Amino acid sequence: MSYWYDAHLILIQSTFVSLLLALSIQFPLRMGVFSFAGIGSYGIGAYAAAIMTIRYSWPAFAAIGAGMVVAMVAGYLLALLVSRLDGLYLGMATIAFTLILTVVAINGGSLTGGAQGLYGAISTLQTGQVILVCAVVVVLLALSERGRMGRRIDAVREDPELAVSVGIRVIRMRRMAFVVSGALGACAGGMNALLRTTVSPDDVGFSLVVLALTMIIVGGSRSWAGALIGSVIFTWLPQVLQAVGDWQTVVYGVIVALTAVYVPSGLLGVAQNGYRRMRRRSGPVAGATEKATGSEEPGGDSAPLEPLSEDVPTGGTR
Amino acid sequence: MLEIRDLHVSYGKVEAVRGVSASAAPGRITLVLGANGAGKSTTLRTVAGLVPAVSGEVVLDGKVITGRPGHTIVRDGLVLVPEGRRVFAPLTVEENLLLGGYVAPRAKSAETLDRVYEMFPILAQRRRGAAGLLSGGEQQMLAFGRALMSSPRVMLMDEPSMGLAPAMVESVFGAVREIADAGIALLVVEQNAELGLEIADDVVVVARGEVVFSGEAEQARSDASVVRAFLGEAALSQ
Amino acid sequence: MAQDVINAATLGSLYLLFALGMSLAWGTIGILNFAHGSIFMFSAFVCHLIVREAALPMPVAVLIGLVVGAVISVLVQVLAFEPIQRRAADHRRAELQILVGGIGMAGVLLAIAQRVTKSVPFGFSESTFRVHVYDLGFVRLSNVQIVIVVAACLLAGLAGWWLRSSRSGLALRAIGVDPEVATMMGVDRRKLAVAIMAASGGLAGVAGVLLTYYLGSIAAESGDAFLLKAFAAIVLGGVGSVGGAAVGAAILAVVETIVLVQTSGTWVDAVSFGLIFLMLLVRPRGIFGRKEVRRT
Amino acid sequence: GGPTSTDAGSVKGLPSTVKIMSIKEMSGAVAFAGTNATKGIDLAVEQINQQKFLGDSKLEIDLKDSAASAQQAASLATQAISDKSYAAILGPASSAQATAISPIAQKSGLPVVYTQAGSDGVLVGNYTYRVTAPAESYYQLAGQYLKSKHVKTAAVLFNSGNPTLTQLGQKTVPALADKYGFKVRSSDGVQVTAQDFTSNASKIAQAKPDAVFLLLTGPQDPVAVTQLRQDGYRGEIVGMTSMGAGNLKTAGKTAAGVVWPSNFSALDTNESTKKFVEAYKAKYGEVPNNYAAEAYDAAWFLARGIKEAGSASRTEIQKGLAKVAASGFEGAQGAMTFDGTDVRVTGVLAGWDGTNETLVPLGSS
Amino acid sequence: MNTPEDAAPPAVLEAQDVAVHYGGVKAVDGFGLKLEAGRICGILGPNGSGKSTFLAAVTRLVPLTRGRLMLDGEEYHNTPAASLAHRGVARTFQTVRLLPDLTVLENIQLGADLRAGGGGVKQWFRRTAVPEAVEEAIERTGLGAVRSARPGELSYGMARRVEIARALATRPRVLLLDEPTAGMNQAERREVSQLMQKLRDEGLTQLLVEHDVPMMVDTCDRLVAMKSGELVTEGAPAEVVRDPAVQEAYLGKRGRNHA
Ligand SMILES: Nc1ncnc2c1ncn2[C@@H]1O[C@H](COP(=O)(O)OP(=O)(O)OP(=O)(O)O)[C@@H](O)[C@H]1O
Ligand SMILES: Nc1ncnc2c1ncn2[C@@H]1O[C@H](COP(=O)(O)OP(=O)(O)OP(=O)(O)O)[C@@H](O)[C@H]1O
Ligand SMILES: [Mg+2]
Ligand SMILES: [Mg+2]
Repeated sequence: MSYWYDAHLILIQSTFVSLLLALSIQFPLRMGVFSFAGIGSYGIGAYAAAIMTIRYSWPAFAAIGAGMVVAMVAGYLLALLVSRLDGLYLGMATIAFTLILTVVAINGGSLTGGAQGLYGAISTLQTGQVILVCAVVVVLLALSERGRMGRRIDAVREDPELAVSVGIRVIRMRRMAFVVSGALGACAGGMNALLRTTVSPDDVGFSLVVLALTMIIVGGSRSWAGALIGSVIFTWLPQVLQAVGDWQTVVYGVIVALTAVYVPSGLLGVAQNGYRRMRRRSGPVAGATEKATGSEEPGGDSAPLEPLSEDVPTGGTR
Repeated sequence: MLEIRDLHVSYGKVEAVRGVSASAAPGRITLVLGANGAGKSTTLRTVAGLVPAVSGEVVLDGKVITGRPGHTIVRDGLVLVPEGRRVFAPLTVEENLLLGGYVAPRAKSAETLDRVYEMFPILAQRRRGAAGLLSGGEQQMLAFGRALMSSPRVMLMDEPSMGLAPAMVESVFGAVREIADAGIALLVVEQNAELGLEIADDVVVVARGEVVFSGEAEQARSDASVVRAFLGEAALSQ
Repeated sequence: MAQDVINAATLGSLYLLFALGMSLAWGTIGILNFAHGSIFMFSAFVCHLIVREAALPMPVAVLIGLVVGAVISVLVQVLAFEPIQRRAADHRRAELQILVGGIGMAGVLLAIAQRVTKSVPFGFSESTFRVHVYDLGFVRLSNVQIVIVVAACLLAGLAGWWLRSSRSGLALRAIGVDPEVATMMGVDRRKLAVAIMAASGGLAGVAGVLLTYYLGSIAAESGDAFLLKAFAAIVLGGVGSVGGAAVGAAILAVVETIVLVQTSGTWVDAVSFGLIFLMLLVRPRGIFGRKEVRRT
Repeated sequence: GGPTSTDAGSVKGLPSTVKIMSIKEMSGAVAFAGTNATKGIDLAVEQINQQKFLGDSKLEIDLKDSAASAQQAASLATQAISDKSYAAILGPASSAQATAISPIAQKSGLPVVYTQAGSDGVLVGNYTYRVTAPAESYYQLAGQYLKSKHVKTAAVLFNSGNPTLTQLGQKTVPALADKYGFKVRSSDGVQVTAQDFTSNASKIAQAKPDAVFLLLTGPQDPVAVTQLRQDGYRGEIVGMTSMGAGNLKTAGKTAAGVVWPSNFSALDTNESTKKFVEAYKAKYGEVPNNYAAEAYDAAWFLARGIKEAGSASRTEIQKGLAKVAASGFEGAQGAMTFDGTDVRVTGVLAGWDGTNETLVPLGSS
Repeated sequence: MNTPEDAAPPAVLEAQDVAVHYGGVKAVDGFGLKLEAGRICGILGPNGSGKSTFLAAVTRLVPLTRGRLMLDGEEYHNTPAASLAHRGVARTFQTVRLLPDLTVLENIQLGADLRAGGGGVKQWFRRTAVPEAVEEAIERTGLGAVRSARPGELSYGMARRVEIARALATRPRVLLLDEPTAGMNQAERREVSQLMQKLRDEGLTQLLVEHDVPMMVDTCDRLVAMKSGELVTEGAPAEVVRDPAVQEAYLGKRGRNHA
């Protein structure tokens, strides 16, 4: 176990970093905000943490925190700017934001180390600490998926106008999405920079946008668990695919395409369906809560020609 | 002209239609009544080829059309005005209408377009505007006009009066009658039974996926159970 | 200066040729095909393999590119996008899944080309076509440049006319809005979707082959860089408008050329993406994009 | 070639096999570097084992594909570190991957020998070695060549996203200009992924400098050369090693006359180079390129270090490598000396004659 | 205007000279009305006369071209729409707008969430909305049996009731209903009408947009007729329906018989 742990330490660390990164895209997406600014924040966090560590020898959490603060402020300002954008237009604007940051990093001179990036960011950040942070984040996000907050987030995504009419301050929620996404992205970036001790402009770019998106769509876009599934798969897949030798990139593509096509609700959805089916099979008591709500009987048991017998859930999807 | 014979339709395990038979003949209006979820819309959608039938058949001009892909059925002269309008929101009013005439020859389509504009002047006014910006009632007119554009011989209408102001309902129903008189067979689903019965020739009442009454409109108007169910107690006491 | 104008026109035409196919599929049936860049590259790659065996003239090579692009694109549609659209619960999820499905398909094509070429650039040096540069004194202009600009204008015009004025163009846009009602109106949506994807892929193939002639060679990774540029051009112009794609491509090309000529060039992406960003702030649906139709 | 003197018999303290992990980019955009390097390594290992260079113990290579991802490379390195049966690592070619491996390897004391990986951050201590000399260390060959051509003015076009190329363009070439008496008139960066150099080419062609430095990546090279020539530029074109490895093939005749300083050329008349080239041709039926030569040297360097150490222990191997580095050795790249843990070679000036790579003799004009 | 014995109650919500123009389209053009406390006011008007747009303007979902909006005598035409909900104005939409992935219960809870607390961070994670408000709304609208169904499984009439229940769960003082009974049959309509009257008796101020004239006459205390974005006439239901201008523009032949 410990041998396995040591040998796969990097992948374990990367899984958690990817999880935070995926969440930084997923969180806004849950509110219907198609923002890739989280990737830019990843860059901000990575550079800020590296600079603070190398130049000023800040302790790990202070360095990461500094990046998070910068990214949150940047996220808030960005949210103010792009308040009128939505859908893929917003996606494009935030990709532009990310790419501009990359160019800035390349041209940042000695501060960012130019094309070469920064190295030697040696800190005391431990894997356990990374996991702890992820656990806290996941708990908070899991809470935001349930109850009041969960419903409100759903409303903002599905029908912002309706959301407004029940008193949800949609604009404020959207801004919050940018800020949270910035914090998560920067946290991921900062941790990665300190764990790897380096950061370079290569680390942040369109390919990372593509990777993060793939993770959450294949895993499941509505829940943190989906992001977790996605980050586990796409961190470990290259390792597993060593077995197929130099076909690995081909197989990787095939797997991504297949899951996108045949697993519409993400792997999380598949898992949930399987679980439900299992529970249903495991006995009538457990299955009782799942009882159908009457939609299976058109017209219910009301007498004919008495159309509106009370409370019978009859169909008709409009 | 149109014959629906013992149609059965299911959505997964849900049996929405369980043996509906009805027919529509040129120049006649067949009114379909029934409670929410009785299977009226499902019947119409199945006839139009949008939902597969489990069993039973639909015969149009002696040809069985069940199982044929939806887009081929319009070419045979059968068109559906869908429930809830479903106009193409981002397209202009005129584009919506032209699309209705997708299967008609161009010249014919231009001619019908003028007729539709004449029937609904507001549509002519808004021809270059996006259909999605029309008011609910205006959209209903557009959906109606769009269906007319294909110069159908059989027309299915799913709740054409929904959301229309009384005057407009009257003119739409007037138009429906006119269309029928021009020799088109009409099958109309309507919640507004009182009005529907006024223009209908035949009536089919559906409950829980089954036909519970079928006959001439006159007969339906006097059938107490139909009246109670669809016109309200007040009508009965009148 | 005159030379810069020619250069910008060529670059803009290249972007447009590439973006056109993507814009067609996206603006009509709502498929944002992230495999477009790979189809573009792969058509040129297959063409390269064929030209290596038989010295073909340019028109034949372009034709091969067109056919290969169309075939791959149709395959992607039938194998990936169509099943996604059929199964997806709602429109928005389908959109994202199509994006990722495209990414996967792109990965496969890229990996195959990389495997075969080992990422060494490939070209059509065996083709009978020779690049000829005309020196007009104040500008230098090559025959490929002329072909590219003419092809871009012609094809864009054709595509624009198709979508605006033909019945099938109208039907395609309707499919993008509500496929079911379109079917009700007599539109065979599967056939039309395959047709538009074939057209889109064909355009990618033509663009790939012409680009390879123009640059002399491309590498397996070349498609990806264009993908982002094309996406940017379409969004800048406004989705669903061929004219928008053309204007977007032109703006991008002009800006890049100016930055390259006036500065040391390391800021090109920052300036062009910065511009896109600003443009979107001013016009949130692109330059020619229509406002979303929404009512209370 | 192999070492000049081999003591037969067993080298004391070595196990029957010494296992090395070779982390290379075998798929993805830089697969060409990985596959060629692997060929060079395979040849070296074959020779080492046949010659019984390590006595009865055999060198065994465990090839891993890092698939162009730094994370994957680093992960493989940690696996090598935890699995004590690995004695050392032959590292990947990309700087991004190398900088991810170096700090971990250095910290846990596992020797790594890199090829390529030109970035500064790669060599972080005494456990990290590199047997590809930085281009700037032999780039003066370009200066000498240009001087012999009486070049007075030059333009630079470099890939601003690549550290090595940026360094060459922004530091090495200007220094060269001072030393060899020409002026750098313009210096332009292009993006990492740039594909079309029309604007840059027109700009340069109009300025008509005597020479142009094209410091670009392999796929960019033929395009930039072709476009420069098509825009009527007739002067000298100087590149760097990315011009080699068949990358100019698609440019064909248009690229004739392009030269580049290289750490390796198969045409080099150097004895040890010739031996390597012959053995390589015999094994693979093709001419080796620089990736193969460097990796071949890397493997031999490691073998020498192990022999010097007389032990498969990582710390001993490190000491052995240090000793070998201190004295230098003859390899596929000719005479190699070390500056710390970084190799230095004399280099050659390679050129393209329209169909083949050639050796450009210096001093003739 | 009303029956002489009660002096006109104070206006809870008032709109004056409201105009909403879209380019050349004058959807609403100088329309206004007063909602008196505890009364039901109805708007009649032909299709496209601007009723829904007016409702959208009053609830701040579309920007005003001109006009004044007042709640309890206080102007609110510059405040964001969400704060209006917090001040007790709830509405339903002409097309059913339910969240498809939530159950009926959750859809209704979404309304009650409004009253579950302020905007503080702690409140985000509160598990339940005001349960009494939800239960009450469910009971009122008779949705008990379908509480765990999803909107896709509901009949149209049921779905409309969920809309109403969601609005009620916000515990509003003012309720605006846009064609709540479209697509329902007579019996269902009657029930909605009865519910509205009961709510009125409990003091809820309501605005109703409907095309069903008999129901409007039965339900409303006052009617306002609108055409082309402008006011035609207002007053007691019976009078308004008899107004020749209204009959001409709106009712048609049959409608006149009703009046
Ligand atoms: N897409 C669907 N999936 C599952 N069940 C459905 C679907 N559409 C309709 N149903 C069910 O089929 C039955 C009949 O529905 P249909 O829409 O035909 O009724 P209707 O008579 O048109 O009712 P309404 O008056 O509400 O329009 C209902 O019980 C409904 O729940
Ligand atoms: N966003 C918009 N852009 C352009 N025109 C609009 C917009 N919204 C509404 N309109 C137009 O304004 C007019 C009023 O529309 P509204 O929906 O308010 O009418 P309504 O009285 O509710 O009609 P109905 O009874 O049919 O629902 C209509 O002609 C409509 O087309
Ligand atoms: Mg129905
Ligand atoms: Mg309305």
